[in-house]
Amino acid sequence: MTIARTLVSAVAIGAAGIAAPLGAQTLNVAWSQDATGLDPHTQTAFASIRLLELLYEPLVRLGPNLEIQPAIAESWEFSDDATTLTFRLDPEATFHDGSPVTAADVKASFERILDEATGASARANYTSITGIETPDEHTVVFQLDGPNVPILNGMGSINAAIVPASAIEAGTVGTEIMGSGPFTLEQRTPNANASLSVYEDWHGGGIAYDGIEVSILPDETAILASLRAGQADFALLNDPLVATLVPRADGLELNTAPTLSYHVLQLNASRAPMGELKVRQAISCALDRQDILDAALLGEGEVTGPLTSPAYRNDPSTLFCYEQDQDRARQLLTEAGYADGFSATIMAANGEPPTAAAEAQLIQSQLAEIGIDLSIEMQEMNVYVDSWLAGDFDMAVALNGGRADPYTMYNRYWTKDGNLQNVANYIDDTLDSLMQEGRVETDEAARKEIFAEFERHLAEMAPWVWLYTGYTYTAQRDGVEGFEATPTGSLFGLVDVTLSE
Amino acid sequence: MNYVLRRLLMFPLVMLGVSVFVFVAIRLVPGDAITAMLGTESGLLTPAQRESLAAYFGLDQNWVVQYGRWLIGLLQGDLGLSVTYGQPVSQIIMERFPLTLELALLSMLIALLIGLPAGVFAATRVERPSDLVVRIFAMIGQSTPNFVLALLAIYVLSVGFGTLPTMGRFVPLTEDPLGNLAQLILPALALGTAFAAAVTRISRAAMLDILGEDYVRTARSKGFSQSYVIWRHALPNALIPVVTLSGVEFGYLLGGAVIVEQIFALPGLGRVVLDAILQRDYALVQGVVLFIAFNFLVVNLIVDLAYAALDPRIRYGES
Amino acid sequence: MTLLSVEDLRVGFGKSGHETEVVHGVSFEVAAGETLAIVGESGSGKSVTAMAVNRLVDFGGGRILGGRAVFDERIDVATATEAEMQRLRGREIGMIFQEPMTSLNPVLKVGAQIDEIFRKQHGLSGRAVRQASIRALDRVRIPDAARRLDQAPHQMSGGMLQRVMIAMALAGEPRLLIADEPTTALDVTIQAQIMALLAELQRETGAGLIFITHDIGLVAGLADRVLVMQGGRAVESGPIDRVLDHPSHDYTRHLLDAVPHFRAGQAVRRDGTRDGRTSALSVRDLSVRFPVGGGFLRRTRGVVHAVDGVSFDLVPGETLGIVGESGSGKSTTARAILDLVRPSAGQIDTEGRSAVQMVFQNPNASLNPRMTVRALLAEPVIAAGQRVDDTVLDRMHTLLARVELPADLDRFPHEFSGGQRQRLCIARALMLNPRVLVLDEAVSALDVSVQARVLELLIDLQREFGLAYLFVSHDMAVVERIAHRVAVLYAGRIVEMGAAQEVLSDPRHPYTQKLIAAIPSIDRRRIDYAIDTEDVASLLRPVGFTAPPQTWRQIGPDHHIATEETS
Amino acid sequence: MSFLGALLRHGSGRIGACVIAVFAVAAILGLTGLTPHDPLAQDRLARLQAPGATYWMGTDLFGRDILSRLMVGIGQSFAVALLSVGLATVVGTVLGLTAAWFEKLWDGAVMRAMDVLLSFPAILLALLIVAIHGPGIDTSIVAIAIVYTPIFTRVVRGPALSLKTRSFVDAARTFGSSRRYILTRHLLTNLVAPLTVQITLALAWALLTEAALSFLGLGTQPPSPSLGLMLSDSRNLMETAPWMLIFPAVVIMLAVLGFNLLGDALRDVFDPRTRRALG
Repeated sequence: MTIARTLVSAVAIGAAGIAAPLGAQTLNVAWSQDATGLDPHTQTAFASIRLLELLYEPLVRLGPNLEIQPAIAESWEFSDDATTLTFRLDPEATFHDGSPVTAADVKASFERILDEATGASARANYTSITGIETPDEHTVVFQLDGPNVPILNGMGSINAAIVPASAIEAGTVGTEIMGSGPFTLEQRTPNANASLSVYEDWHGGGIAYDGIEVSILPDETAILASLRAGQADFALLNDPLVATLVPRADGLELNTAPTLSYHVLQLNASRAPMGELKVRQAISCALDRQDILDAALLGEGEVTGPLTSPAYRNDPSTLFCYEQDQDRARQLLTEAGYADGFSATIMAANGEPPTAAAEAQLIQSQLAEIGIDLSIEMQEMNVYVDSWLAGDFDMAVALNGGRADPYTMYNRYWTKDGNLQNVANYIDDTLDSLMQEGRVETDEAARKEIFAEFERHLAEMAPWVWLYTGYTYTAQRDGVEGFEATPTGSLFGLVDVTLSE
Repeated sequence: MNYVLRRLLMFPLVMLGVSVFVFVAIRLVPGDAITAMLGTESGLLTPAQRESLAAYFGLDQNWVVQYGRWLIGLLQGDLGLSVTYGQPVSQIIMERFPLTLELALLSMLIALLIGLPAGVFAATRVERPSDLVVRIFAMIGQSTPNFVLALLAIYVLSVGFGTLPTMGRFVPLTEDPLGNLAQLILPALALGTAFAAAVTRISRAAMLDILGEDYVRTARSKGFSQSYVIWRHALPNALIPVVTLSGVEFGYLLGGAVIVEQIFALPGLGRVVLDAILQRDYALVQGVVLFIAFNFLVVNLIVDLAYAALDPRIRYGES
Repeated sequence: MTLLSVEDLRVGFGKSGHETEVVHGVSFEVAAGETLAIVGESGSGKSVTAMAVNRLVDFGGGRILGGRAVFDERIDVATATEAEMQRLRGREIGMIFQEPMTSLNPVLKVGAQIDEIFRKQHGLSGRAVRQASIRALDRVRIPDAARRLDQAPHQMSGGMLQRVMIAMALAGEPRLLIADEPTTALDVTIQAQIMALLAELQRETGAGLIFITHDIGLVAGLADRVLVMQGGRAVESGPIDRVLDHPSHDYTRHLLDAVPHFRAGQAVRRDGTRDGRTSALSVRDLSVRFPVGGGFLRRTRGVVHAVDGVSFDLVPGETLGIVGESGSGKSTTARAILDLVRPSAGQIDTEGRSAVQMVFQNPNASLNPRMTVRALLAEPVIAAGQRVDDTVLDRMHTLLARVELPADLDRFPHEFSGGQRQRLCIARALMLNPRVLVLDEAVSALDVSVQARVLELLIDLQREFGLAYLFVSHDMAVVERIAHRVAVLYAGRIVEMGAAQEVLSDPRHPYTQKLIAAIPSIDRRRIDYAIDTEDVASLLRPVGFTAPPQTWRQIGPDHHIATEETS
Repeated sequence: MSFLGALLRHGSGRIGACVIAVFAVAAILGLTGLTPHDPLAQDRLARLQAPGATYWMGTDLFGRDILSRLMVGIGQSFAVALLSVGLATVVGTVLGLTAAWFEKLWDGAVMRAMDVLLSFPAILLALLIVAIHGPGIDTSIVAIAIVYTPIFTRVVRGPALSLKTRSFVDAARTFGSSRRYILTRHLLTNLVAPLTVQITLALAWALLTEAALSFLGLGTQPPSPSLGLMLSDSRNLMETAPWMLIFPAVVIMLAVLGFNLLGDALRDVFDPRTRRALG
């Protein structure tokens, strides 16, 4: 055994020497996927947004329970008819090169987002802006084509980050980082590592350490191992199977926070037999959502209806068939004329999310019990996305992103002119009218009631079968305190983290 | 040296073959860089937005034009721009290749340092217990999938010893030799075990044949000791099949590195290609695959040179 | 003083404890300066006995099981330790092996393989080693020694390599030299040179020599005493003259009489008549040339004129023996006739494709190991487009009987001995009842006694089927037994041709004379061979070279020689 | 002496043959459904259960019996290995033989094409093919076959070149045997030895590659089990359910070991020198 002993000690000395000891006040962070690009206006991948939220700042930000908090804007208000929105900027806010953030920068940023040539995918959320005025250096007034309460939520996304007008002219937005966020990007080796250091005069206040060292470890078991070996102080985990191991290891803490993104079984209502309402309802009744959650995610999550943001979420048991009822399911099937079931294919993306394969197999075995024979088609991520966008599937296991505001979350699917209609494959007047009402309604309580009605109708029509929401996991070593997770999965909470020996 | 000269002339031909093969193969893969980057959100793009992005990614021309432009660029040493990294492909290769190269060389070294002596040792003690032990180890070495080895190594080390080779970052040899070795020794072992087993078996078989040859009997008739006969007369001949094996096996090392780099989270060239294919980053895939093929041919050329150096019959050809 | 005395030596092979004994109690003695010849066919245990003397047999999986072998009256080789043997080998006992081409390490320079003896055994270093090596090569009469030291073994001819082997064996100044069939793989003229060299070096050093061979004729000129071995036993031993003139054991008699020995024309066939028969095969100035160094992007460096204007014809029932050393073009001529090699010029007339068949040298290589006797014999019939019906099966059975082989059609080649396999090849060649058989060294690969039986079979078949034979061989004794007429080939051209009786008893062309003089024979005892080191002429000619036409001089009714002097 | 007898008398041959025989039986049972439990049935009450009385090798995340899945998995992996190596053998042999026989241009073209394929690291070539054709058993077979064809071409071409110079081919030429006859009856039958050895080693290698492809999520697709898929499923559960990793890993190792041992033994049985030692 002597060879193994010497080998291991060599590794030990080497490893300890490398990981920068906590003393130098660097926070070592590890996660499994790297940003796919650095232009805040066009990037939508979760891995990209997580990084950009530390480098850029939008006008406002969503807090731990999704309330609107000041960011670049100190204060804001709607006109009484909610058709104009005025922001007053924080005079202290400066870009990383020290230049102040002015109204002109805000105007230029939004014009860039609205310009089709930029390819800003979140553009749909801001099309109701008809004009932007800058009465003085620190005030911006947005003219809207009609009352649009959700737009304020939209302003909280990093896709609406404020970039210097000069950078837009120079066209360097995607290649050089010039934001006003709490950190600056020192170095980045894509798909491997990145180094961020604290922006001293960030207008949001001081940060308790000097910088962040990011390591991209694609294999989540490797992330857990690096936490144990002290190479990483803080980590983000996707796979519940790995996350549930963290509490077992001494010296590690696991924080879980519910997410807005929802696990769903999308049915293609434009194809027989899913075109039949009773068939879709039978499928909804046949599934035991809690059992799938227990098996695929080891119970790490909560059964949910279509609305996932805390402000609008309702108790799912009130929704259509949220208790498994196989007899009712068989009865619905016979009423729809499919007494002895049918066969179909179910598509899922490999590793996106990590639990997709498990969910597909569980759904397959549960639907088999009422005579629906599914064959599973696992696909590589890009192939999956292509078929998903084209609506070319019988059923699909999906994990779709959620938004704080139900309108911005679902207008793309469940409105008549939503641009992902061919993915939803279902629309009716009630859904469309409820969405429009919700958009214009300014009173919170009324909005909540409208969307609750929208949720009940959606569950009953069951174009999709909503399953559950999972958790976002962050793990940290002892000595790392003060991090507060948010449903959007944003890492902005790292700003308040303190490191102690 | 005409033998080697002929091999050199084959270089451009094979490289051209590889370039066409990879150019077509990557474009046959469904999905493109836009879907890869934006995922499901790319559905929100209006046609105009999609066109401008396609132009940015260079996807708008037909294949022949793209290939032509890429080939001309190639001749001037410009491998084009990687979409996902926003850097020239050649720069990415220069940054990432040292790790994969060092990993491959280290596993080759391990394979030769373990395999060759073990093979020779076993050959000289045929049918005795030590021969059997070496053969069983070689057999097991060749039968274990390298990713299982890698997984177990990480688990044992992190749980058992609380230490781990550095992940996510490459510790270059120049900066910190000890750290570099500590980082790469384990992945190299996982990658090199199968290769070491192959070298053991090949060198053992070669030695067995050689020890039966006439010229070894002649050396013995001169009164030389067994070790001198093996070291001076048998070994140089045994190296020839081992060198040939190393040439082919080096190709597998570059391939095997893809999985080991993934598990040990090492930012090497193997992983770049894997990600590039998943991201549909055409320029990067083409550039890196061409570079790996070039390396493979260079290694085979070196093998041929070593061949000629080892065996005068090749160097002078038939008298 | 007896240098080596061996008593009741027993040697065996296989796992310790239950070896199979191969040498069963052999005894002999060798004095300093004396030459002992050990004669026997393959499998007689002669090589094993020799390898036991310096215990090289240990490395071949063998062991000395019993008896004593005392060297220099002080050390018993049978019980010596390996360390003691290592001090003996090279310094006291030198050895020369049969295959010079494979006995030198292919990847090391010749010089390195000689230097190491002086460096390791004599502790020389630096320039002294180089000088010693050059002297060693001069001693074995290798011209331009310094340059040869830097060459690799594959750049030298067989004869040259064997001289290097002798130089290496003598470098350690051994007191006993063992030569295991040192000349078997060499041409007869070179063989004579090596024999002469050995004889002279033995006189010079006064060392004892053990000379192992299967050719009893060869030892007549060299040995003082002879030991005859058969099946691992010593059947007869004694002074050379007594054993050769009055053999007491019948196996020795068999070796002397049954096995073909060259009788300089006395043992030729008397049954051939040429007149009145149309030729079954006629060849008019056949030439075969190979470009050398050609190929990709480089012009050809030269052209090898393997066969340069050879003409002869063959009458049914007649055998023409083609004799020559390696590189003379005799095999190429045979292969050209069967179109295995594309002739560059010349006219070959036969009575059609299946009229001429060929029998090759190595019986193992010319029979596909994976085919049964039925498939082997059927191939020519299938190739000729006929169906394998009962008549063909009958023919197979008659032919097998005719060549004295068992009638079982389902056996595989590896189930037959060498001689049987060659007879199977002959049967196969006769399947389409050809008119002419081309025999390319057809018996050279067989054991001496087996050779005799195959030759008799060929002669009987010739008489019975009226076949014409083109018999190509380097072994004059064999050609003498079977050929009616003989053609001597040198550097791709016929230098002398005619009736066997005239050509062999009264050779007139200088090359033929030299060739016949070099052939060992029982009658000539203890002669000293003239040492000449001239190499075989190279066949490489510049591009576009055309040899001058041949002019002939008639010697006898059927005997003429080429008159242009050998270039 | 019968070929099988020699093989079984050979030390490693005996072990190799037994190991492969055991797996072959397991595979046949698996594929014909004679497994202790239904490999696809999910037992909700027995999720992630350690090896015990009812489930000898424990269960996986969905409560499926690992032993039954292993039996089907072996069948699946063997099928992929046999088909892909079979394909590579046929294509490689044809290319190798014709390249050796016609030489000059065709030989150059074939060998250069093989160089192109060989200069691709195996996994990347498989990855590209799988990405084009989509994951699944058939793509794994094609991917592994394409990766292995160059090796078979070389294994055939080498000996074929030397066999071509043997006298029995010259003899066949003098009889005027047709080119097809010589290629099949003379060259091919004598290539059986090197080919069989290479086939067994290729089978071992194919099992490993199929496992690697499934590990990267590109091989056989759920729910039908293959050894590689079971391995990759167990990756994140290494701590909670180690048996999910151990059993498939051990099975792959033993199967590959079996083929390697068999390959070694076959090499000795076919080599005349060592064959005599086996009696």
